[in-house]
Amino acid sequence: MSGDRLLEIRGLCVDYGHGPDAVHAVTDADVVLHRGEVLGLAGESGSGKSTLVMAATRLLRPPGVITGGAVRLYPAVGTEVDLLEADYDVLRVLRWSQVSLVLQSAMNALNPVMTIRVQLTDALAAHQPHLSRQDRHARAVELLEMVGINSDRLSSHPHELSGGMRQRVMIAMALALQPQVVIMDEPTTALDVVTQREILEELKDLRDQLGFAILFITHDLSLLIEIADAIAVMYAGRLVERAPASALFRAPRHPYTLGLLSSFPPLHGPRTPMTGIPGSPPDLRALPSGCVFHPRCRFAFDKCAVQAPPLAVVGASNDRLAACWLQLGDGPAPAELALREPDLTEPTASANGTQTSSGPTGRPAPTERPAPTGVPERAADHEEPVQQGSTA
Amino acid sequence: MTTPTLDAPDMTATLLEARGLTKHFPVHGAVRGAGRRVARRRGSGPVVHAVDDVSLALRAARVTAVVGESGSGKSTLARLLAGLITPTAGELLLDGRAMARSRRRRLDYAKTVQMVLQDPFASLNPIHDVHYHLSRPFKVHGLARSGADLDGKIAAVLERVALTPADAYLHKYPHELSGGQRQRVAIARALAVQPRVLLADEPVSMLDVSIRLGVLNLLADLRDSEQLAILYITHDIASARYLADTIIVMYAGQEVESGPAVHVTDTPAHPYTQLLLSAAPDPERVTAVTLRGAGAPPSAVAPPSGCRFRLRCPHAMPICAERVPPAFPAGDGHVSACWLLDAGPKSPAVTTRAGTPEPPAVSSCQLVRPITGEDAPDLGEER
Amino acid sequence: MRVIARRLFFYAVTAAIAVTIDFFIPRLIPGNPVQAILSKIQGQLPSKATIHALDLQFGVNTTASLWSQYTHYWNNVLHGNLGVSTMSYPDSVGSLIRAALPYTLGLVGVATLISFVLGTAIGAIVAWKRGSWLDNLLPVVTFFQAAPYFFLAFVAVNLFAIKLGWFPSERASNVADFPAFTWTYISDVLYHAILPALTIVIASAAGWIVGMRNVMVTTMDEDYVLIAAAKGLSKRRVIWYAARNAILPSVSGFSLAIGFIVSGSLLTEIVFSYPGLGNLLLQAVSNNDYQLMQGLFLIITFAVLAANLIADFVYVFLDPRTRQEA
Amino acid sequence: MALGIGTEPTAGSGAMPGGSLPGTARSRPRAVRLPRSPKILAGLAMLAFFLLWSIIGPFVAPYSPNNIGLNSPVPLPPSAAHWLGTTNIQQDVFSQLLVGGGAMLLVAVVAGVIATALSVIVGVTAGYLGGLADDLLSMLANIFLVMPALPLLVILFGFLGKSGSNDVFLIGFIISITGWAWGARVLRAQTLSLRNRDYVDSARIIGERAWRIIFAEILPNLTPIVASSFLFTVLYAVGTYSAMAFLGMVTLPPNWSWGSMLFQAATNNAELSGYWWWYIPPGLLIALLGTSLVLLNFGIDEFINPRLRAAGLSRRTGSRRQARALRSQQFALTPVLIEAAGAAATGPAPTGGSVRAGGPA
Repeated sequence: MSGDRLLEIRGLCVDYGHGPDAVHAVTDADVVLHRGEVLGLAGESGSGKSTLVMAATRLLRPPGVITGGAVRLYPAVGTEVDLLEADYDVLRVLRWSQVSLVLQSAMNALNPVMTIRVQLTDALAAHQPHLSRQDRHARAVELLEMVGINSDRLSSHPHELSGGMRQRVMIAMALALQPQVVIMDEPTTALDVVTQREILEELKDLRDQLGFAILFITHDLSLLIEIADAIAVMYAGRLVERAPASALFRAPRHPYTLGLLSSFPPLHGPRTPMTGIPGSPPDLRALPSGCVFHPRCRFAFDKCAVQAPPLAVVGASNDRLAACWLQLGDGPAPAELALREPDLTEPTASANGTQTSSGPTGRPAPTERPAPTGVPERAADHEEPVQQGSTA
Repeated sequence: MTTPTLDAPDMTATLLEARGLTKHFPVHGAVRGAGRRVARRRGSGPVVHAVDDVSLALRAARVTAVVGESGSGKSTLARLLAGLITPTAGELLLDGRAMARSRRRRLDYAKTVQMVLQDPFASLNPIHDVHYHLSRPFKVHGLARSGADLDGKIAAVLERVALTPADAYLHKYPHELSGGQRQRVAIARALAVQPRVLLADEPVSMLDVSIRLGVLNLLADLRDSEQLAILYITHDIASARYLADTIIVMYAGQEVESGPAVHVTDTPAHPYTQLLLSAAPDPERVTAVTLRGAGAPPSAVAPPSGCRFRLRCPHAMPICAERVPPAFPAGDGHVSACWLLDAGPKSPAVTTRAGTPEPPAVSSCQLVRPITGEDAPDLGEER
Repeated sequence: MRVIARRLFFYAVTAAIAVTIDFFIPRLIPGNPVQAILSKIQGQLPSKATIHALDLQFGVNTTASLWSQYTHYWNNVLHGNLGVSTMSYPDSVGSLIRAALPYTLGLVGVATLISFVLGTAIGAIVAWKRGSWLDNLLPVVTFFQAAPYFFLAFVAVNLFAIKLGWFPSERASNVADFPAFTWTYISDVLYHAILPALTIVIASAAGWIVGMRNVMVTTMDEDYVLIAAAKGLSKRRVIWYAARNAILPSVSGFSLAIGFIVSGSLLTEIVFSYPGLGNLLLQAVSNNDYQLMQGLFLIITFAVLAANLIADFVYVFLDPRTRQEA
Repeated sequence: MALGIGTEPTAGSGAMPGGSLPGTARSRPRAVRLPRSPKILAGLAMLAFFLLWSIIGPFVAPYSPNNIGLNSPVPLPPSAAHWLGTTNIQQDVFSQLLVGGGAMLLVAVVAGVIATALSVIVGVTAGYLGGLADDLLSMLANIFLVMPALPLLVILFGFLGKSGSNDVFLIGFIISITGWAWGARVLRAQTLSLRNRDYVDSARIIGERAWRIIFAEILPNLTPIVASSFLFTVLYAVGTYSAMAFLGMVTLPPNWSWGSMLFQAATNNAELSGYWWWYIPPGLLIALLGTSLVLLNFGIDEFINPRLRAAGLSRRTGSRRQARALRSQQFALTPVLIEAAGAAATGPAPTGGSVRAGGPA
């Protein structure tokens, strides 16, 4: 992963609708994707993760409106482009050649009445008009074989392929022009777990070969931790935390991330009761004041209900950000949110070293837990049984 | 499989038992768009083998999880157990008695066996409010003596699913509730008749991640407090491990493995279960995943002979194509329909997926990490 | 091609039912239809043969069983024998229809084709430009959708033929009743056909516009259209991706529309005194020529079924999913 | 008398707006409440006008529609005495218009009610039962759908004779026979999809009886489609009755209708002679009555499939510049509306803290 930035989203605000009824779907979001990086965007439905990315690429459909911020793309050659200033023709050139897209359901993302060949080559024809028909065909064959599909499938229609094959075709399509960024919006959610794994492994290989960056959108944080370099977590339209994947897993800094992590039952170890997060995600039209997560947060204190925390650097390293007052010097963070980070210089070794000690999610916790002070009394008040959660 | 599924030292009463349950759906000449279906005569033509010869027993105060990929027949199984569809073969025993088709018996059955469906956005009728949804079971089964009695009972059942105060929910329409609240209303409706068996078909897969555990914990709580026998259908093996006492793994309409939940997930004996576990998301995974048995499930219309997993199985042997494997014991009430276990406890099933040969899982209860190595040794000699 | 086979079977059944309806209606209506007809043919003295033919046709004064009458009727239909027209006795119903059919087939066929293509294209554009001034087109379209064809024909005749004098107001040609296929004749026929065809197009395109617009709006929300745009394809190509799919419901809904269009077109022919089946129908009605009416019903039904069969072929051609053998 | 093709509501009924925005999708208004779209309001207003017209029309008509007045060989153009002129035999056109609405509307409503009842019975039965019953009933509906109605009706009317073809209820019944199939097909498709909905299964699981599932769980959800199918049949009947009258199959006098006025006008070559007051008003009234029904149907379509609503964005925008920007939006080009004075107008969060979000620089 190089530090070379590729796609920079700054303070992006996206509304659905306009005027007094507008719903603020994304508020003030900052995301930076670097060359060759796999950046995971995690969040539940309605958290605005897809909205953010689709708006940044100007593909968000009505009634979506961008109401603030800036999005810049730094192509490999040429100067940076302000995507919010660009018109259709400027975007047309950038689309697919720089930024391509894989959506959740390949059944819907492939045109049902056109052959795989047409759909694999149409972008080539549009962007590289000098290519001959034979060239395009050869490229289509190459692309299909790259994702492990026999080229005799070129004449097939989407309905003749299995779900996994369709998603592979989508990936081949997305790589047709060797883009810098591939946006993947829940690319494997609709697939069975084995197929999902196969495709993820293939994706990893392709990324290693071709070096594109991936913006991977999913609600499945446990999956993301396995495949992403860095993870940004969204809640109610806001980014609440961003960190390298292993650091986020071992030592989350935002209570929502902590809650999400403890919502995935582990595959190993003793079975212990887990609590998830009480309550349900807020209605975007009636957001709570202050920090949007505070009604569900067991660590919330007075300030949280009043003022929204900014997304700010937490701790020593620059690549950890969180939007939480607990981390911004207003008092020591509770133990669960102050776990020691794995050594990031040797991520693999560190992960290996901690595999028995495990994460913060109710499993055996690692060493030094600072004695909680200040906050915990309130925290205790908020430690409610799960059932209470649904009174939203 | 004729061998009893559960040999566990589990002495709670068996409430609902399925023996050799089978469901074949006729294949319709359905063509999307223009065509209409052609009526097919019974007994002729190809069939979809949705569920083939599945036996299971649901016991009081126990959660039995059925795990499998889409198309494995797990939802069909739940619908068979709920009486929504009639089996092609096999029988369903409620308290040891076979189910009859009369309206009277059907109602009795409904009073004992209830079901919660997958999608809370679809399982509540958008035009009726919560009060209506919850009043119907009481009215259908004549359980309320008066209006006041009914209201009291509805409030009580809402309280049991932690939707309090009940008044705040009674007159809400489904679209005014969140996904988790809707699923709780659906569970409340199922609980209204005070059933003893609850079938839950992927009850949390459509819910937001952060509220899934709340619903799972509610189910666990009902199991303990009401002695409910719960069937938990899921494709998420981790949640099955979290909630269930027993796990049944289904593949292509058949039961391939079953046993105590932790035992099955920690020492899977069937190659398919091993595949499922290696594919499941696991943040704690350290080394690269090696899938053993990639590919797709077989055609449900013409399933392969013998073991249906054999075409994907890394250990397939000649016998796998010849005979359907029976359920072989794998220790502690854990059984697996795999010929590898025929040889006894020196089965290579577990070691195949471990980098270092580990003690055979079947004879050991120690927790073996399912994936600890990259390359499985060549099993040629061991076969 | 199982889809087509199944549709063929369905159309065969429908055609058989149409024939059966044709056979039974006069038998089910109370009273003696032959007497009713004879009493209406005033001034003419029908021959014994005619009366016998009528008796046979309507099943009165006959000792033959219903079944043998029915098979006899089928035999007649299959041999193209649709009876004798009382209106223009002794011409057969078949010969009258044969003379009129080409005009209707030409006029309605071409007009329907044009209105389908035009309406579908406009509908796609209106959907694509949603939110623009084109939305205001919809209420106007609504009016044309609701207006009777023959009313539009009235207005067209008055405006374009009488007031402006651009087109002839009636008949299919000026040149000759028994045409030679010369350029003069053909151009004359085309010239005469423009105004009625225009009326039919304007009246029937509304349905295609609204239908296509609605499906297109839904289709544009499909992921594959978004992907097409994300691929940086040209706008025209993106529209094509959506339209290519959105057109399918219009084609499969063809059977629904064709009946309406044919009915409306027949009435339009009447206003233009166009020598097609519509005019023949009006004459049959005003002269109480029941045999002719029945013959027309059969022929029009067969024509509509044939049109549907063509639409089915087109659908199978357009939608690869139907080609899959189940 | 054409209709929207391919607008079968089944296509979009499951899809709701804002699918990409689950936060709001949850609170979608699904209760049976018609939206106040301009189309519905206009349609309702026009329909009310026509209802009023046909009820009080006969009482306020200045002349009897059959009355032969002045002595003139040709129709007279509009004048103070005859607001809309006269026919060739000097009957008052305006009076004919006032009287001619009632029978037509009555026929249309009778046909609409009967056809809707038929389509609900056939469609819901076929959809709910499935199997062979479904195959047969669907086939029946499809046969009625493809068979051209006009020539069939002509035969039926012809054999009914004069007295029969003047019986409003009999005409309504006959028209409904040729008009029920569309509704049945749509209702069948929708019932088929509802039958497999989870809430129907849930009702079965708690032990509800089949009839209760049909009437309490399925039918209420079909309300918009039943309404749409009713409106469609009424529209169809208006067109068909006009056509039959235009063919001269309804006796004059006494059965005045706008269609028969057109028949008379046509018989006397009004369009060739420029007697516009004779044929324009009745034709326009039929078209407008039809328009009101189509508009209402549009509104119902938009209710069933909210994606059909005309504009994607609210027009109640602040500045004209914004309004223009929103209107001129193109597909796959999300509009950008950044306020000139500070971009932080939309969010409560201060932007200050987020500047360093870039990661390792």
